[in-house]
Amino acid sequence: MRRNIIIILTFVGGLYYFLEFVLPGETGISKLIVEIGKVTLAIGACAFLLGVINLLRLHGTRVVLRRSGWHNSAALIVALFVMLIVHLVRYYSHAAEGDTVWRIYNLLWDNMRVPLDSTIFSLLAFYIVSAAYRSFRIKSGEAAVMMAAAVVVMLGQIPTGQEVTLWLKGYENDPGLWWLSRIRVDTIREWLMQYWNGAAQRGILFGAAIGGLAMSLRIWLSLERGSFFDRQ
Amino acid sequence: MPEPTELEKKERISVEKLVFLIIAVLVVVYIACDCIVYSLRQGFDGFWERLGVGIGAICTIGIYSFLYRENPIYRFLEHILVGLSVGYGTGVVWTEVIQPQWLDRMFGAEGQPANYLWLLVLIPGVMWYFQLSRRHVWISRFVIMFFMGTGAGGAFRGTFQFFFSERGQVIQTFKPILTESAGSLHFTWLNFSNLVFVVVVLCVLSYFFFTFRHETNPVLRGSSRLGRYFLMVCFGTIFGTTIQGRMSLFIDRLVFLYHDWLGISG
Amino acid sequence: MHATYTMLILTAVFSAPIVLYILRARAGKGEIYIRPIAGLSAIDEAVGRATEMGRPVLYSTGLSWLSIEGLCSVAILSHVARLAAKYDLRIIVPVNSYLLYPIAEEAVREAYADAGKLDLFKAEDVIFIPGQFPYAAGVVGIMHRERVAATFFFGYFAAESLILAEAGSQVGAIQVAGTPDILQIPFFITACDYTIIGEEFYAATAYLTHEPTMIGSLRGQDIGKMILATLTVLLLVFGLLMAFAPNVFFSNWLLDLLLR
Amino acid sequence: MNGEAPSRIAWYDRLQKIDPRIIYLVVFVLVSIPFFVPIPVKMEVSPVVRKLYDKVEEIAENNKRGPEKFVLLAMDWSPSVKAENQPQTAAMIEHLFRRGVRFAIMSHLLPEGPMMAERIAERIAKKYNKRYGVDWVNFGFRQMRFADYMAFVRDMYAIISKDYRGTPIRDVPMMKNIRGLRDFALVFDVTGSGAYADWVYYAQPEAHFDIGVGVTAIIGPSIRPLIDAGQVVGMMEGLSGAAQYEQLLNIRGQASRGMGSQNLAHLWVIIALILGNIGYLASRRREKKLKKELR
Repeated sequence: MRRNIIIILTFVGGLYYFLEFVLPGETGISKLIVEIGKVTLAIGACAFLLGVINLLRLHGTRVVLRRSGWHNSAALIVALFVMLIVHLVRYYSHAAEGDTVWRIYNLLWDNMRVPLDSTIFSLLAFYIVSAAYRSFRIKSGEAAVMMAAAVVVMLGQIPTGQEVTLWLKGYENDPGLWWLSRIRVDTIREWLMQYWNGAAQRGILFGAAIGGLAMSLRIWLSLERGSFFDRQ
Repeated sequence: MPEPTELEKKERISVEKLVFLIIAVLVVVYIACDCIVYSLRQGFDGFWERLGVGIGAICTIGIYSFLYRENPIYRFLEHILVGLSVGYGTGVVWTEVIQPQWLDRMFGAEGQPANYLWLLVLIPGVMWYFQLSRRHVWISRFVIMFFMGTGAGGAFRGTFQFFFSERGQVIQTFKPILTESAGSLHFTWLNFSNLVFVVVVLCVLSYFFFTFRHETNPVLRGSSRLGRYFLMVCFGTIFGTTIQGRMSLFIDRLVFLYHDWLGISG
Repeated sequence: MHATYTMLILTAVFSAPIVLYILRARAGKGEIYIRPIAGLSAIDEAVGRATEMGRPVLYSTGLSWLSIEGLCSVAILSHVARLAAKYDLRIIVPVNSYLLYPIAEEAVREAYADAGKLDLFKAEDVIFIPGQFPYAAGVVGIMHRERVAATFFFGYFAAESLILAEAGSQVGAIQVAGTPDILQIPFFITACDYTIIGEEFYAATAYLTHEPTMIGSLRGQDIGKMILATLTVLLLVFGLLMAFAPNVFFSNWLLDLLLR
Repeated sequence: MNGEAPSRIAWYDRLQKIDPRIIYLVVFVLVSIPFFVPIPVKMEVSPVVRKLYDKVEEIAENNKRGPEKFVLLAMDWSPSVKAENQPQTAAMIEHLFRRGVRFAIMSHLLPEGPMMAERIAERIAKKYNKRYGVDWVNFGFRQMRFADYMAFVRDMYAIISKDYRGTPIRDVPMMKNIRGLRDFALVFDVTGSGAYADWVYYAQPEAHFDIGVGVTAIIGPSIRPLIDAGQVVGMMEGLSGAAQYEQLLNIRGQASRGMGSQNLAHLWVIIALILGNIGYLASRRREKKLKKELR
């Protein structure tokens, strides 16, 4: 019984937007889209506590049971509530720029959240260099083609690389030697990016879009099988 | 290299701890002097601002210590980050969606009449949270599948407008292979590029055929092998551009450390 | 802006084969051939090597949540777990999403139960690690501590794919990866022994599970891609004809037909 | 392995086994040099960046003659990618202020984007003495799934009832002559993920505006087919894209200062690639020779 209700709900959810796309515009159906949008916006927003509950459940038990590293979990919970409370106080008190609430908020945001977030991500700069040095080997023809493309793209996007072939610049509309301006590093990079990579990406897009269409059909018509969908 | 003996290991760890300690002391001392100097010059504002920049520097250096070895400072700062981001995310959804788009409409703010129909939103709204209970997880399926259904229904509009509107991907794959000028046909550089473009699209697309037999169809076998090489060029370009992307992340942190914190203007 | 008549026809043209072949496959009519996916034989080879070395195997579902990628990754996980159970190998499964974690644990338990070795199954080998970079750091730690012989990365990955693949090659494990997200494939290709690319990921799931819906859908999608390919070739041919015989084909009527 | 003295390890094995921490140290040193010794750097402007620049110029010219059109800055980026997306946002806002084109800031995916863009706008506004509410407005963050996004595309005011500071949207002076998305000539989406797809797939066919993107370098290649089809008009690709845009505006912003370091870092990566592969190919050739001798 429950399964049929879910199937109907999924179908109805999708049917409106399918009809709205297929039927020509005059029908009143399109005007509803704004009202439905407001309601779904609110329903969707209600799920905002899911992430918090899960984090509190995981780290809360670690603190209560004093498992190893519980002080980190305690720090996480404190940081979560401090940020949440300061944000809500700032909003409801309509604090002006210079107030203490803004000061604390800027400290938490500019001086803790932003540096931590961007520094963790910047660790990748080191890992990508060691990946280039240690794993990027010419094991096969394919790897050689990939490396050639990577080196051309790298040279074409930095000033030194462009400098090497900048002297070929003046030949664009020279009838005989026009091809000279085609073999500049940055023109090769642009050509490779736009025509070779662009075409390959479009080929991938075709496959992915058809795959996406098939997946939407399977979900919309509840044809999908597998453990998640069958379980009651 | 021969395996380090127990003694050598202990020695190395104590040396590491020492180095960690020296760096930490240096950083803290620098921040303290920095704050004091600025507080003398600009009073409390200056002190607060430099203290903030100092904390930012501690966070940055603390995370970079992970490059040498995973350590307690790194784990502590990482937990702080997770807490701050989830706290901010939760707060923003409340102040920018729930309050203005729902509660205001329900209780009627700034002249809008109160409309208690909006209370009905609570029913599906609460369903999300049954994901957390093992026994009643099926209740959350109603609202999850409804939202997946709306997305699935919308995919038709997205896919076909993406392919067949006048700027669609299929329509735009029509590219002239020959240009006609002054009565005669020429095969210019642009035409050559267009030909390459169409050939690469077809070969890459043929690589993603899964239910056609390759052995009986030599054309398909050849085109899909070519397609895999063209894909390698595509992955090479992604690798090349990503080097620049990741490097700018590190450059940005150095701008903060050298420019904002240490005051070296490069 | 609503669908033009051409789009209505094309919606039917592309959707009909997909639904048709799914229903046919579920009714058991007609055998659909799926070409062998090279990456899958690499999985068997990797598990074989791990058995020789007697070291455990690591299977990461990446950052996948309760999405189609996540469920496909769990389908491949149960195949790998069945292989591991057959050779009495220990399999470690770090999972990032709290929604996918119970489903992954269940899949591994079923695999060991089917092989009649439920005693070998250890629930704590399926580990829940939230957060993108904490997940990467956690998995790297496990690889070094357990000195795993083979690693598998299937599902949705983001920037941390580079850290995982790099650490795997440091430990000297055989690595097989597969993800539909094109942006992370270059990093898997550099560090892994074999990489399953883009749509091949879904084909691999269909190949392994012989799920009628998946197989039928693949056949329908292939027909859709064939239609796209023929449309592209036709547009090319008409373009050429228009250039050679301008008076006969005054305009590319196929293009006009598509845009009406 | 224990008994062998270190000097006897073959050169090609040692070439492949350099400790990663040494590589990290070289990266740190090379990238730091331009901070102490500023190296002037001149970039070739790529066609995709120039097309974006020309589009904004065209909007500025049309605004002089015809009805005023606005620009929508979709800020779908978070602090983790601020290194690339922030200079791109700053370059675009500088250009819009300089040409007097008015713009709105929003995001339908990430809560952090509008806030960071607001800080940039306030910093640059001082230079051109522009005022919030008159020259630019900030809608802030609205999390929109498909249904709410379609409602936003059809009728903006249904979803945006208040601006970023909580003042009702109708009271913002600039909003008087904005009826809906149709009054925007360009949507400039800055993101480190695939957020541009919503604007291309669902919004553009409805509201017929042009789309420009400022993306992190890793996403650059996947935008190329959209540029080829005309769905995306122009692009800033990573830090070098922002540096080229700054060059067109002839200002020396954060991006241009960073290109010196990019230069050295790239050269080191290419050297590392070559080193690693020389060692690898040499050791493989030696293995083949050993196999031949054994047979």
